[in-house]
Amino acid sequence: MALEKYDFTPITQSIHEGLISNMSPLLTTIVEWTIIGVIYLLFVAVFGLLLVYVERKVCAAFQQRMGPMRVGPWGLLQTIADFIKLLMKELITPKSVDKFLYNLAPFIVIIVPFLTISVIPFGPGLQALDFDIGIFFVTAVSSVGVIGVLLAGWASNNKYSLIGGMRSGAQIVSYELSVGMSLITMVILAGTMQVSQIVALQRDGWFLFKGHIPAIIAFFVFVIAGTAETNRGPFDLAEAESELTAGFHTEYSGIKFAFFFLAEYINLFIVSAMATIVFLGGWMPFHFGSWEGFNGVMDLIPGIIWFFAKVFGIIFLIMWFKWTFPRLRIDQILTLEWKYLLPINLFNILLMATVVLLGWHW
Amino acid sequence: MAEIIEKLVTTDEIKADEYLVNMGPQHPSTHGVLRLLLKLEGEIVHNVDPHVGYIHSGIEKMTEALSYPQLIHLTDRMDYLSSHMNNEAVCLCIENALQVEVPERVKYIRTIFDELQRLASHQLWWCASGMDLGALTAFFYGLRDREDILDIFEETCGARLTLNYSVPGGVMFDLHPNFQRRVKDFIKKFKKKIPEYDTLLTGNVIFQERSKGVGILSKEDAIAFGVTGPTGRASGFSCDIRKHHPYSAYPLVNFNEAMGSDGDTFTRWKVRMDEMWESISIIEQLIDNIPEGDYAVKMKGVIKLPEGEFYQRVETARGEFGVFIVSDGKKNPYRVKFRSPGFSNLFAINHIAKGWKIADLVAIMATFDLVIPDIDR
Amino acid sequence: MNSFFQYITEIFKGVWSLISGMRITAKYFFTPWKHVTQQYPENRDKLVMFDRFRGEVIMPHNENNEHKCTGCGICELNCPNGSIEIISKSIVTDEGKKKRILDKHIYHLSMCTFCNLCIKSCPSDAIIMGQKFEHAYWNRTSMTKVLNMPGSKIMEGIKE
Amino acid sequence: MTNEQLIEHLSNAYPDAVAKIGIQYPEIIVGKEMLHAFMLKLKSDPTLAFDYLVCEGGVDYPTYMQVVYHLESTTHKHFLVVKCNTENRETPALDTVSDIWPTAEFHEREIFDLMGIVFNNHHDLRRLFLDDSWGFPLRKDYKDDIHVVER
Repeated sequence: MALEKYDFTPITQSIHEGLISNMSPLLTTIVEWTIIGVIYLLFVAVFGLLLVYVERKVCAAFQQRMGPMRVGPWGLLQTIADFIKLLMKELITPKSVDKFLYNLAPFIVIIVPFLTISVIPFGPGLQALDFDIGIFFVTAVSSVGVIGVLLAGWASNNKYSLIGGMRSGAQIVSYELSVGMSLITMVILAGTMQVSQIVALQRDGWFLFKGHIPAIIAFFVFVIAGTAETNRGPFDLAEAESELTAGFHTEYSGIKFAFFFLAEYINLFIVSAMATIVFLGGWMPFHFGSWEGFNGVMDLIPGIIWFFAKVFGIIFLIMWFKWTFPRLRIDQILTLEWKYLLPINLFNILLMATVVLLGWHW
Repeated sequence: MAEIIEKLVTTDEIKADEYLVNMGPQHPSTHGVLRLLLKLEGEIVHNVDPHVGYIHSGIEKMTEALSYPQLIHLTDRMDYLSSHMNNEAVCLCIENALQVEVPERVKYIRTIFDELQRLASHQLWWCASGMDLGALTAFFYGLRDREDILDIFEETCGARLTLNYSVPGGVMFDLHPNFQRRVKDFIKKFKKKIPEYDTLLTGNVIFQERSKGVGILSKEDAIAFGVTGPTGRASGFSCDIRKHHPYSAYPLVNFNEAMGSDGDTFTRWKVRMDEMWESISIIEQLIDNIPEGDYAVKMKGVIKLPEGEFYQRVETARGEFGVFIVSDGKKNPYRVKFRSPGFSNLFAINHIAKGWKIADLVAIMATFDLVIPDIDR
Repeated sequence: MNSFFQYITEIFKGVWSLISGMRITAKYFFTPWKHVTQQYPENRDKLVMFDRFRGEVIMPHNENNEHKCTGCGICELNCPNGSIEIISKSIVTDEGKKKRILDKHIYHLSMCTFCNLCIKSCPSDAIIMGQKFEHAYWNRTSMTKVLNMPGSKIMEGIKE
Repeated sequence: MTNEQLIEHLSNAYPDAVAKIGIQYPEIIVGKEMLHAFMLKLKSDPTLAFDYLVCEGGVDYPTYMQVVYHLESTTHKHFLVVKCNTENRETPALDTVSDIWPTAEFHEREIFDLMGIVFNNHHDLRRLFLDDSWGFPLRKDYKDDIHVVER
């Protein structure tokens, strides 16, 4: 099978064996954790900056602008320059904030993507944690972030921040439901919650096509709810710049602000990655029925490229939403969830269960 | 600030669930340095107290020391998005007082400029209120198309924003030879853009949810608060000065007064969108028929108005703009009072924003189309 | 049942309006060569202002370092902001007559509102609007300019 | 009603007031005692029905101050200029019309702010633009050595 060509398992395996032959198992584990931690740290930093750049360029293209053009060729170094600027900025702590919570909030917000990213398979053999409850873990952990947002809103001692934090709380608590339910729909189809197995099951066809109607409905619900959960437009009520200036992170500056900023983009990546894994076959190449030649060409492309191509596709879709639509109002956001998405979801689960029971899927 | 809060606490008393929020003077959606002291309960607005005067420039006082041609350029700086209408108001007032009949050509030029200015203003309104509602891309589309109008202005009168194009007795320069061609090109292009604007926002389900039925201003309230312009017309208050008290070339053209009846945010939006079509139709009627002739009548070197009081009303992009000149026969006016549309419109906000959410207040403000120097003067 | 259909059509109508909006933005996204922004300092060579553009007040001189200003002070009177000051001096001409001519035409760029009244009122068309618009200076004193060049004379044949 | 009929109607109803046809619009000067009742009548009388207060502005004359009201009727489309003089320039005071036309509330606050005319019974007469320590800049005797340069 051509897929095995790009399997990273032998590399990771050999590193593991090389380490364990030289030191005790405990030390090996610690060293491996450290390596993985450093890799993820670098990945989050670099990918976050890259996404900021991509977002700027994409939004510029939507608006018939050029976007950053000054720093580096086509402004490629712009985000790095911005990051350096943010690093050097003074960390302003306003008077009469709740100091402990104020400083804690950005860390909670930035920890969440690190937790979630661990279960994401970037390619064959490129997965740090492979739980049998991977999907459940993602839904559980990703809702911790809202605590950080709420803390930031509360501890800033600013009314705009407080309103932003509360809006975010109401919004994320509601949309967790839709995210979870659309994932459950797909879990019914897959029959497992282990992320690697879900990907493996899509070798001969992505779940979006396998599960046809209910899967497509679930996909759309997931993308909408995922956009809402990452606090991006048109659901960016928590920061709603024309209403609340900057919402929950109004009072943050320097690197603490950068944490919120980075977390937003990494969350965007995670939502897109989850959509990719569950609906679009993760790192699996696109196969079309029995066209052997076509499938063979597709197999030549490494899994990791497939994965990132799909992720960027969904990221582009979410950015497209943001740069087209006006913002909703808080009660309309909740109406959309409770009156439209939730009933559709419940109905969809039923539909999917029927489809799976009767074997109407491919 | 502390005193104001103290005063509010003692006079208006804040209930246990309420709190005060300063929206502005530096706030993205107040479009300038306007400060709204909001009394909120959760997200619900209970009271809006506008605090203005952050950019009060004392134009009315300054005019008392200037001669009549000189004071015109100050009116550019009031409602800078309808600067030509403001110029024209003062010029018409002076011409009426002196009983000067301006050439037909001037009337046509002024009317075309008025309508171009109105289009430019409504475009900026469209994009800025799109941004207020969170549709950031709309902002750039509006500004992109507005550039074409500003280029037309710049070619003919040398300035893009503060035109100072009308002078007593005519206009400052003759039309640029390219003017007609450019205007026609622009109209042709812009006619394709308005449907795009409509698709992007007016027809959008999120936008409609945000605006329909929000912030209703009844006709009676619109009249009582003196809310004019598209904002007032959306409430069914027929207040178009161009129609009721025509000036310049408006008696010669056919156009409908864009009217609404619901008085909600969506109607205010729709009325302005309709008004863009009306402006286009007015320009189309005039642009090919500009009569030849002088672009200004010769005025005396020093213009002195006869003793008395003169009032002139014009329709700017925001509503009724009035100039009230008290003259004592000298070369400087004794007193000039500007009745600016933004001033009257602003204070109706408290009346209609009560009970709505902050997000709705932003939408209401967006469709009121406030320009702060117009309020502060 | 009717309300159920309404609910469904509502959803589809809403989604359609969203999609048609997205089509507009996509149209511009996929035509990136139609960018409207310009790279300002780079396009300086190609940047042409309109000929009536009001950049600053200048006093054109001919090749013999002569200008048309008689120093009459009408522009000073007409300026609403006091941005023009005329300093004149009296000289004795060759025929032995006393004559007032322009010594310094001082222009405060920082006070100018570009209203064009001085140019319109000038009886000898001595001052015009220049095309320069890059008026950023490190020092406020650089914004006070003397418009007539040092050693310049009034052109022959300009009426007083 | 035409301007002539309007003037006739008003001068019959209010012989104290000075009504005439001005350069542009019919004008009427009313005494400050009858101002509020007169304005209420203008608004409520169905034949007059002046329901739209277009403009309200103050003028500082050497011996008195004047407030000028520009009124229009949206039903009958007639226009009227009402003027009311204060007794003196030192303690100028008039009755408010903000209970008749809500828009007057803010016009009167502006006039109070810039000219120092006090409006009796105005429920919220705060300064609008300037802070409390400022003088009244639109008065003719206003002196500001810092901000105003006289040439």
